[in-house]
Amino acid sequence: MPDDFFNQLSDPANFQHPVNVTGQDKNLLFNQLESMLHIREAESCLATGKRDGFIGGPVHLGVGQEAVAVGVAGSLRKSDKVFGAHRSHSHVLAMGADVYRLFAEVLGKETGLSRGMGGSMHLWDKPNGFYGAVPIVSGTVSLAVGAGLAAKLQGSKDIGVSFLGDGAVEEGVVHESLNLARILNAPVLFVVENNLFASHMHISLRQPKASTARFAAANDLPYEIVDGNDAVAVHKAAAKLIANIREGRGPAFIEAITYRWYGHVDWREDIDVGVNRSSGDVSAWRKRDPIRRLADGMIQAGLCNDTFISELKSRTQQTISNAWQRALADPYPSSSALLTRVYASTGENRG
Amino acid sequence: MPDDFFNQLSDPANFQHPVNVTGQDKNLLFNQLESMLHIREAESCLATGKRDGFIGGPVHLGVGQEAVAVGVAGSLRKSDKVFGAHRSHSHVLAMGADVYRLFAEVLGKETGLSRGMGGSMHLWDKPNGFYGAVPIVSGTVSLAVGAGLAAKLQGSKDIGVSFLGDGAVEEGVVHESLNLARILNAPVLFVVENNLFASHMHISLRQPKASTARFAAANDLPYEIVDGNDAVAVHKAAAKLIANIREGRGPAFIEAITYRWYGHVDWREDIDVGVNRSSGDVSAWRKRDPIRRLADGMIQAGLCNDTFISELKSRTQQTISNAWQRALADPYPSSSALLTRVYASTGENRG
Amino acid sequence: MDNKYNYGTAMLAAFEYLLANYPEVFVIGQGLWSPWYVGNSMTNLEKKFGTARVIDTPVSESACTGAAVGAALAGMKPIVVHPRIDFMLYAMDAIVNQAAKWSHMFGGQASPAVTIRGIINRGGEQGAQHSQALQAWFAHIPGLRVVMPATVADARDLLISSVLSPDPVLFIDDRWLYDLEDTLPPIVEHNLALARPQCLQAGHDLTIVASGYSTRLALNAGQKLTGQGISAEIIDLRVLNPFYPELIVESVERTKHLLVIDGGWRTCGVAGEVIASVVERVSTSCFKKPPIRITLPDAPAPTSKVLENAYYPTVDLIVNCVNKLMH
Amino acid sequence: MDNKYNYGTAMLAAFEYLLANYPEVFVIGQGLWSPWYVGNSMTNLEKKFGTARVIDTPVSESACTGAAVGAALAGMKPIVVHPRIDFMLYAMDAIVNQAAKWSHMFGGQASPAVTIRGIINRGGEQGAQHSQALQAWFAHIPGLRVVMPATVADARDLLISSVLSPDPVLFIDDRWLYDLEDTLPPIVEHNLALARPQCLQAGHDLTIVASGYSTRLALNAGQKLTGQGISAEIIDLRVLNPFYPELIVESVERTKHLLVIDGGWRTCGVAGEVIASVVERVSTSCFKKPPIRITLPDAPAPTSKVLENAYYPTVDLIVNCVNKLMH
Ligand SMILES: Cc1ncc(C[n+]2csc(CCOP(=O)(O)OP(=O)(O)O)c2C)c(N)n1
Ligand SMILES: Cc1ncc(C[n+]2csc(CCOP(=O)(O)OP(=O)(O)O)c2C)c(N)n1
Ligand SMILES: [Mg+2]
Ligand SMILES: [Mg+2]
Repeated sequence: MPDDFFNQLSDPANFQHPVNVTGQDKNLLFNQLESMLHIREAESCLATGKRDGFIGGPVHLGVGQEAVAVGVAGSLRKSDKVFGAHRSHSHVLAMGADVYRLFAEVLGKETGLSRGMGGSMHLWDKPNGFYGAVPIVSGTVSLAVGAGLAAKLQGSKDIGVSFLGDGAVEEGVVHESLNLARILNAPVLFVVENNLFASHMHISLRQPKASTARFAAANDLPYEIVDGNDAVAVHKAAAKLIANIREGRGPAFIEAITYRWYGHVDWREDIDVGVNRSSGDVSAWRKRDPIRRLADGMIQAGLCNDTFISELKSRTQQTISNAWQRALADPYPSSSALLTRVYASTGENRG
Repeated sequence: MPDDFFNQLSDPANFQHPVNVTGQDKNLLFNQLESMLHIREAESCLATGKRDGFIGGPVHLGVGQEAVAVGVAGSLRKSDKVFGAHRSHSHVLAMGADVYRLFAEVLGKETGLSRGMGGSMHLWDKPNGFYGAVPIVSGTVSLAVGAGLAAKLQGSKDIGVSFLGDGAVEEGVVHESLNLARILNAPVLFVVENNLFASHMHISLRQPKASTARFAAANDLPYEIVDGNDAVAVHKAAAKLIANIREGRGPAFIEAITYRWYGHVDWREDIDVGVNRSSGDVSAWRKRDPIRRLADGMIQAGLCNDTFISELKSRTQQTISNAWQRALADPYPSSSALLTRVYASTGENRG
Repeated sequence: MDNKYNYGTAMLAAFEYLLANYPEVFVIGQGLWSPWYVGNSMTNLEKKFGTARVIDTPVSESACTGAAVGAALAGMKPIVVHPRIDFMLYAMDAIVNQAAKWSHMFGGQASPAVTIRGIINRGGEQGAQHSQALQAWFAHIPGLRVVMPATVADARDLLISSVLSPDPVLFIDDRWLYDLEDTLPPIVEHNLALARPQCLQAGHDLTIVASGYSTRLALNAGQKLTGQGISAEIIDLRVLNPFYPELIVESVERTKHLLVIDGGWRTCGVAGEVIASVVERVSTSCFKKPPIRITLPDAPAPTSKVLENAYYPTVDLIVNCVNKLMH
Repeated sequence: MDNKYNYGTAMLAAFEYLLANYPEVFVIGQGLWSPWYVGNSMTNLEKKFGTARVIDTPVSESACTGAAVGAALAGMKPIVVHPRIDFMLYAMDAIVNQAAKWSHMFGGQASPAVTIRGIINRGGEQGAQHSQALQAWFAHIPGLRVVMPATVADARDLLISSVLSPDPVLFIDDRWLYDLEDTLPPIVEHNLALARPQCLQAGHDLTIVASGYSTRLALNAGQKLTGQGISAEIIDLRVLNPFYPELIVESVERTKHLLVIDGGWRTCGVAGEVIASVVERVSTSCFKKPPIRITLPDAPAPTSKVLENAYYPTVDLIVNCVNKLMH
């Protein structure tokens, strides 16, 4: 049973060591590092923007979880179909979305990824293979199965990807989806980011066992349980499973154990979780920082040094800050946008 | 893994031997035999009644599956809360329902179990612990969890019981229910009657593995896989699990492998299953007749003889036939019944 | 091929046309490989077009519907089939939170062009959970197109235009119509966005509005009324969402009388919507008599045949109502 | 205890009263142990009454709602809480196929006396899946009682009568009302079956009908109108199902003008039902002007604040409509 490895992973005292980069492609490592930093800085910027009142809607930050999206995205193509949920900045950015357009979206601007109709919780970037994130928990899981099925019927080797949380796994439709994907042999990868919490509730209050991979086993899906704060580990698991999926061997499942540094929503550590998350836990998990660990691994392997890292960081911050400023200056949608596009066919609407 | 035993059970060539009754309470055995015969004859009567045009609505017969309901009911009390589905004649009769009132219900008569408002697919007999059967597949599974939870909150040692099929297990709410029951430590017994089919579809076309007990394991529920055509085996498994549930040890799960002799609905063997069920399979399964097997076991053990069995049978047929005649003569509900009881409170209705 | 169809085989013809001409079309749902789940409307499709494109499924309405939505986003034109609308209660998130909203929510970039076929399959003492007609629910949801074919031609042609529409469409057919026969011209593709209610019988004494099976009742009642010298104009809604009252308003302005028939429940139902949409548009002096509606009573469907007979609207009930309305 | 409440603490008082006085009452739903999921309406209940009776749950709307229904059948008086109506799309089978139908379907013998609290929790740029107000859906379902408290008193008292009702009840409260303040008398238990719409302001020029937050808008508009010399009679629906039009009909017969405001969508919505129910009951000469309705536009909720401002009805919009109606 998967429980042993899972239990080790869910204790933040473990796995704080530098990532083992031996044998990994150099470019890939640098890409991962850059991508994670990019996501981290983008979300930090959003945290500040929210705190300072620039953002109206809820913002669910995934700071601390960057290695999951980045580790998976390394094996994806732009023609794949990736679906997310309420905490999906990392997913869309890892697929290559323009951070300026993400910011514009979060700000509700016309130039946003969803043309200002969605905000942080409704993200779309089809050209980069991102087929939608929505805040109904588990709402896109079955859609990813269908997108995979479509790829199969179209004769492509593309796959559907569903990013979901450990809370989402409690929704019945996820179980239907695992079975349906398996029985249709649909090319889908399910990626559970198990951050041990669904808003204020620790997984032990919600499920009798903490490793969600047991449902992959029950539905006869090949699965991997991985350190979700180790981009290389996630990459290895994803690369292997995705290659199999593309070869027509049916759906697969990754469970990545990780943790979010912020509270459930917004920029504070304690929102909605104060009661249940001890500050001790939070700081222990901060020591398992996926970015620091990859950087340390690369430095130990002689691939770069501290200066490189800090320069990369400030370059990234500059990019992010420019994108933010640009998005801030953009216009809001005009109020006609309210009624157009309710239907695609004709632009016709009956408000 | 449970698969081996399951695989043996799902092959009808096996387990045709007489039931092993050694060490079983004599009264219990006679009760089981009588109860199964009673159900068999009642359903045979319904089959004929349907064929001959006396019954308007759909009738889902469970002939061949009698040992499951009877085996479980032996450990239940009238204060337990039992829920069924579209194929629940056996469940309600095993709990002690008056077969005349069941017939009246199937015929849509005022005197029926549900006062003629439900027919075969909507059965109710609260005085005997039967809390409802409905034809929405999986529709009562979560209700049974709630009824169990109620018993717990009320401080009784009663339990909720959910009878469901292998098809129902494909509905998401069943998975939610298993988890919820477990996390609430609700006193509930889930009984999956795995008859290998959901209407025309064999389980291999619907699920990657045929034993549904894997979902009990995934949700950390104690479970037993049993020969569903062996009333004693079902009884043993149920007695053990139910005793634990009553002691507050939380929900449990039985998977009983069985087979229905008739088609999905009505009196024909081939309705809705002709394409997929070979007549060879059907006759092989008829050899695993739970009634014949228990009778043979009892005869072998010297508890009774063939004459006893055939006399019991004709006595039962007489009872059934009287009940049927009586129900036939009963009145239909008056059309005022249409609008009363939409709301309980006042009888007030706004048609 | 013969050009004689019934309502069921007209849908079959639509399925065959779509599957033959559009590789993006596939069908998914429960009962598709069964001889009788969906009447004669899908016979042998899986044999002609293969089980990869005509997919029978586990008992999982929610995931199957969501999968169809996802496949649509990825460029397919899926049709998901629910043999009873009652079963769709498990699929509401995929329909209402997802399919209906994605175009708007993503600024017009997402195209969840799924067709959801929900069958009204009532009667036969099946009772409250196997009888529902929830068209009012779907018509309440912006972003869903809702169609209810009442004629053999529409059974075929609205199905084709639904599947070809870039919008999510709820296509609601009725088992009580499957025997209806007609001769159909060759298939022509129509733009669903241009489909509108349709006058099936011109008249000048009153306007009767209905949809689906209720339209058949209305037409049959219309014949009886003609015999009584009452000339009813009968309008078949066809498209329930978005809702187009123009033709009805124009008719009522002439006839001064309105009767609406709907096979769903009364409160917040389609019939009330028709009445409200008309009265807010016509002058206060328009009506000679208050408009009336015939619907199901606000009660779940019974089983017993005697109660079913009292529960469902009939031609006689309509004729009586019209007589009351006109005198 | 102080007798000053706001809408949120009034519900809290109801919960406390019910939990303290009825051992059969328990509460189940998501967010019940969280400081902010359900505003100030359930603060510390789990500390006072224990986590066995105030149950926070996995993210499983369907099973949790079904479990509440089952517990009700077994003699409890459960309250299931959905922090947003949008999440209830996963629970529709338990509500519509089960809770609503069991009394009728079993000949009055089953009592699924569950209270389902669905919160309208829109605004704040949360968008299309976190904003829905589906009262029309529930009002369409026979067997469900549907209440929408608009006042502080009703927030408390309708919750109590809902839970004590032997019928399944949808109790719909609105986060936009939580700050509303009032002084309340001691609790008296009322029979929900006797609850009716209520006139909150007498008037003679026109009748305004609304419910929930729309009633607040109506009352605020009513004040402005008084200043303009227009006397509006304002009727708060309170109970949407079963639907009781009598008070409204009587009012419109006096005022000859009807404006209906509803915070849900237009097509097949509550506002249309009010209009239809009135026009089918009054004489054709009753109305001086055609009745009108103010609803959401038939579009999903946007996120961007500028669009939210245009999407939701305002007091000014109401005043303008009344001015158009009256002149
Ligand atoms: C259907 C539904 N139910 C409940 C919610 C409220 N909700 C928002 S996020 C969340 C927790 C989800 O937890 P998880 O899936 O683990 O994702 P995480 O927040 O940890 O990333 C909940 C319950 C929702 N948005 N949708
Ligand atoms: C929600 C729902 N979906 C589909 C159906 C149609 N249906 C009726 S019975 C049945 C098969 C159920 O199979 P199973 O649970 O194994 O029970 P069995 O018939 O074998 O006793 C199906 C799909 C239904 N009644 N309800
Ligand atoms: Mg989580
Ligand atoms: Mg079965």
